[in-house]
Amino acid sequence: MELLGIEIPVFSWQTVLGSAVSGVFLGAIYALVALGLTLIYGVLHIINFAHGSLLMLAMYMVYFLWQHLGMDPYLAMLVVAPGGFVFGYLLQRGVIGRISHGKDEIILLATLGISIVIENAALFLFSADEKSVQVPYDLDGIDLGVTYVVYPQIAALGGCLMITAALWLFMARTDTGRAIRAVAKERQGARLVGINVEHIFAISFGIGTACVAAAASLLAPTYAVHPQFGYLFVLIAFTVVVLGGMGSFTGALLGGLIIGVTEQLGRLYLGESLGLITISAIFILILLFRPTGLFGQRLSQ
Amino acid sequence: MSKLPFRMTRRTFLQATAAGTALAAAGLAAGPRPAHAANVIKFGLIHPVTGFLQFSGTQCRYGALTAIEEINAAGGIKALDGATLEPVLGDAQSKAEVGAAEIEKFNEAGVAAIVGAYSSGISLATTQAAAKYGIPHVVDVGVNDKIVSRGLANTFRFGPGFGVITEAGVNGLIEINAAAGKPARTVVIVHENTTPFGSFMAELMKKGLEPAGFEVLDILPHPTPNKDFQNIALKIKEMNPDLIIPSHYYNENVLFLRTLQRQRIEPKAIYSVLGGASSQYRFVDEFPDAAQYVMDCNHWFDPRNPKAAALRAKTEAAGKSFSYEVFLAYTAVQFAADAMERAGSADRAAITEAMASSTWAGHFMPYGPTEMINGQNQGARPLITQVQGSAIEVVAPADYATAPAIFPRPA
Amino acid sequence: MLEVTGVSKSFGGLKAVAELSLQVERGRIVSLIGPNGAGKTTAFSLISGFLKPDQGRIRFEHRDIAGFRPHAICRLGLVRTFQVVQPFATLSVLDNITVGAHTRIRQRKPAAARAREVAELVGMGAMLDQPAGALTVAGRKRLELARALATQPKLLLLDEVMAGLNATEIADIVAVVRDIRDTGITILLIEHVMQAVMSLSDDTHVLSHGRIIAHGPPEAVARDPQVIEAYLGHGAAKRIARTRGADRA
Amino acid sequence: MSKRDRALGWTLLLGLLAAVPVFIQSGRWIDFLELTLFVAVMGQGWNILGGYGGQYSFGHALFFGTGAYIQALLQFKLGWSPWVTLWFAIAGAVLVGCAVGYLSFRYGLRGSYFALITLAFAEAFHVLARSLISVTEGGRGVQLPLNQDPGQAVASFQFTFANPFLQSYGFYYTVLFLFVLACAATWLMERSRFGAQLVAVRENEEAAEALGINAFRIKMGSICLSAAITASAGVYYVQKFLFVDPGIAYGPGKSVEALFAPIIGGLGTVLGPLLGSAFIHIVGETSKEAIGHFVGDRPGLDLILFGIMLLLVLGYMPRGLVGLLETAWMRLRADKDGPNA
Repeated sequence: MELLGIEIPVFSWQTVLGSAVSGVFLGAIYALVALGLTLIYGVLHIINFAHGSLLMLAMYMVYFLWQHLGMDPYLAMLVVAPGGFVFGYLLQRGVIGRISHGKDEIILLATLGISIVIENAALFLFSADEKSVQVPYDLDGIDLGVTYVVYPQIAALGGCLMITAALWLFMARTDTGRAIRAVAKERQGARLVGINVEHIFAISFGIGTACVAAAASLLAPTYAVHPQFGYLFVLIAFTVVVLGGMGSFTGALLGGLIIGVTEQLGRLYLGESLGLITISAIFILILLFRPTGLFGQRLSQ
Repeated sequence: MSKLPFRMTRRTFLQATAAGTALAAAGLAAGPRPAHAANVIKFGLIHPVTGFLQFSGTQCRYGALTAIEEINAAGGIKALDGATLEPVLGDAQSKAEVGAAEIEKFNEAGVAAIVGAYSSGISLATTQAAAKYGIPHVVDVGVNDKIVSRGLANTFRFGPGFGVITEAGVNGLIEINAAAGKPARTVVIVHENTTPFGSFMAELMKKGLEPAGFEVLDILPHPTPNKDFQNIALKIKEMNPDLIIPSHYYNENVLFLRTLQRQRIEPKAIYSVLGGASSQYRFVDEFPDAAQYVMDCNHWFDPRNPKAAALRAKTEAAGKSFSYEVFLAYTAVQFAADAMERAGSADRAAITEAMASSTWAGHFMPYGPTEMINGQNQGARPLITQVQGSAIEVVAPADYATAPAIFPRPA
Repeated sequence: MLEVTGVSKSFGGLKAVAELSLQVERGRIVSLIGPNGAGKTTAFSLISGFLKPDQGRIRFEHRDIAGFRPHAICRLGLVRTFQVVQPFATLSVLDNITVGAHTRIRQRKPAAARAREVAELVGMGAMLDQPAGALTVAGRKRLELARALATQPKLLLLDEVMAGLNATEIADIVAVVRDIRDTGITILLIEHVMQAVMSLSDDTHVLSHGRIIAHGPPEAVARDPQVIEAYLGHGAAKRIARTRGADRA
Repeated sequence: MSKRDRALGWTLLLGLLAAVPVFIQSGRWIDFLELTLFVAVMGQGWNILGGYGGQYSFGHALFFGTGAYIQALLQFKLGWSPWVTLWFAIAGAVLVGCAVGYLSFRYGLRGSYFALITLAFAEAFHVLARSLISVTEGGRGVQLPLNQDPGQAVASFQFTFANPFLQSYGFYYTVLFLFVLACAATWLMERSRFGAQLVAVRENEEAAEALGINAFRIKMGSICLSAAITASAGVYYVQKFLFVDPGIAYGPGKSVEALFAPIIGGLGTVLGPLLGSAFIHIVGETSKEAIGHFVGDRPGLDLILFGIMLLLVLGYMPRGLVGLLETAWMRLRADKDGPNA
């Protein structure tokens, strides 16, 4: 088949369906990484370039827990997620908040600077070697006919759904959640009614980091970690956040799945390399035609 | 502002520019060094030890430093009264312009020779910068043939380029297949397309394989880094080829082979060319199942040479994996040191001359005596290995083989 | 000079301006008053091109300008100020006004010279080098006026230039507005300070819930019971009439 | 700072830079200055859009890369002279700037949305450069033949093999020329109606529109000028290194370098990008040397130090180096004038 001079290959329906299904599982991973980012973006309105580095750092923590204590990576979530929260809280309160003077361009450079420090600290401390967690159930799974789905993939999808639900409940039901939403919507107003905005910023950054740490424990059985690992997901995570709507968890979940499936089908038909253009294309089109994303509210700037 | 002194020395210029930064003093302390201290020969090592290529760059640096250490321990350069080699380290930060800037520093530090710079892109820039000063530059890994084909007199490559590697890969496959009664006919090539290394290979492979009766069903390029190989696996599943030929870097190779395993795809053979992980001990240790029976046409040492085994033991004792970066950089340094012996001089031109006419045979690579033509070592070639059990055996060519190929792999 | 006929604009379900019609004649000061939320600022935004009317016609010097972009309307000689002042905060007062002057004057020096003149006119001659962000409220209001004036408009739309000022400052700016009119510039203003409206305008339109409910010379409009109702709520007109009667007694 | 002080400062600075061969013979420090100026040129390109126009781009590699690719491809495929191709390289980047600007500004993207769309475009070009092999040579990159005939050095715009002066200083003067050009363009812009209107749009787009400024057209002008300057850095890069591949051209590295320099140096100032670039390179070099000298072979440690110093600078100099310089200058002036007054 040919379209506009580009040869479009024809595949059996099993392959197409298999590709779409694998896209769902890949999309779950994207959503996992994007969940933390969307919160930080939604509340602080900053493009956090350190997000990938934080993911990488959390992956190392999961790896070391497995390596030295034999801790299962999923169990490690109970350690790395709270650890991520504390780290993120301190990072925002102690570094980003302190040096940024509230200026966007400085926040941007600050997150870039932090990612330089974290990445090279990882290189310095952990060396450039790839490290991978090996779990005995790595290859076990379910044969869906069109494709084989292994337990780590199912866990990623399940974990993604659970974390989304938990975040949603947290935001809807708790006082802190309400305060975060208030700050996200109306910073000055929130300040006037007595909310400690700096604290809420740091809490949000902490939760965002905890999310990315949880994501790390779900990615660990599939991916090897190295100091440059974060780059694999940063751009996609931004795309997912924008597509879903900044600050929307359901948006991040659905956005992740949509991008996962679109990317897989794009790569199937356009080739693995050119197929990636689908991600940039979605990104650009969403920004142009619906910058608030699928579920975002109208945010100024 | 007071009147500036019109004529500034380098030192005062530095002070002026660095004034205001707390670390200025540290920068000055490490300023220009004397060109040749007594019986020490400066040796430049340029590698990307930070940034995207940090893993390979670090491996290279380790190999090169180990070689220098051993040479010094064995009495230095004997023709120069036991002069010792002093490594001058450069970090290209995975960028060509930074690599070239480091060469300028090497020149001022007075290095006699340079080994580097792992990637083809950086090597192009560093060899060119070194050419300005006539510093002999041995390329350790960069497989792009254009590095040595542009007529730079100072540039040498001891190892093979991708042209030779691909040709060896094609011929090896044809032989192995023929010996087994031609069980494999259909082929899918999977290669990375982000760097020169993978990009050139696929077409060359196809050109070589088709006349020999193979049918290339598809060529599947993918970027580096790559997150997911499920699509590629599905495509392969649908095409059901006898043979898969992957060519990419370590991480992608691991992910790809594990994805094939997860998707229960079992072709008659996986025969990689510059497979990244397929002939790495670390991979075999960590994922023995995924690695089993995988063949790889790659840089490899002469398995019967005890020096190689010794270096491997040493490397692993240091907690490093014994990858091709390590032994290629190691040999490149040895080659340069041998040229210094031959030249009996630390003079750049003399060393360059000695490199060009070198007949060095004291290495553990399967290259035979050195013969440089236009800077390329003519004997340089890869070997074909296969993971068998927990070992990586050489299966071809016959004069280096340690075990027969298991082809096709048992079901 | 300006002729608005039957202009409507709604946001969502809410009609902000309905069937608005008004006229401004050359050389006059016309005011637009009305209670909060009556749609005055929306009307300004419609006239100056920041909003597109859903229906109706806006003619400026016999040219239909509905749907023109703000900068194009400004170039035709109709310029507005903002109720919430919007100075270019990091620029100096002079640079702020120069930006306005550049609209008609390409060269930098003449534009700056023009800006100085305008600054004198509005009484900011002494503050030229101050950053606009550091000005007092009164200063910012003047700057807003000066910048608009520097574009050499024929019709100036002033949106509450006196809000938040004290009595002396108001008196000053009333004088400035008169001076501007005397240079031949027509003015349409939104104002809450009634004393200023009374003393300045030749003509007043009263807007309530998006509609014009009264129109005429300010003294007459101020006595209109409908207007009083609109401002003070139902029954207010009667109460006032009674107190007035009591006063007289 | 008075006009006279400023003019004197610039004359002194440019005079020093032009006279560099008189007092610097070291290839290392020439190269250091070259890299500093190279980043300053890219930074100046970014500064025009980001500093003066307030539109923060995260994808300036788009312009650097397009300039570099066109410069390389026209020589490689058609054998054109580099002196001809460079005009096409700059024009091509301006065209890309127009297209990206048109889409972004027409749809009213500002702030982080603009930042993200430039990022997305740079990544799209990255993917295309890698995938459209028949046009771009794909991941293998474009490598230009190395001229080794000193007689052809100028004609081939390559100075690796040239007469000793050109070999040492050819590319230094190339990039210095580009830098002076970029600064002159910025300086002229600052003093023109266009510049005043651009700054007005940055400060408050609505107010600017009300004052008769066509914000869309001004922003378009700014992105085109920005693209042209950034592309000229790409031309220099290709002529010096004779190689470009998708990662070099469109990877995030160049985008980040381009925005670092002006933000650290001082946004919306002519001198900012140079100061920022000089600062980055001096800090980078000193931390590299310090670690190399006192600690030894520990990859990454120098960059940790660099990152920390960067964060400290950000924390303590909210107005960038230019702000710091001005404050210091004022204080100096006050001290000098104080006792006399």
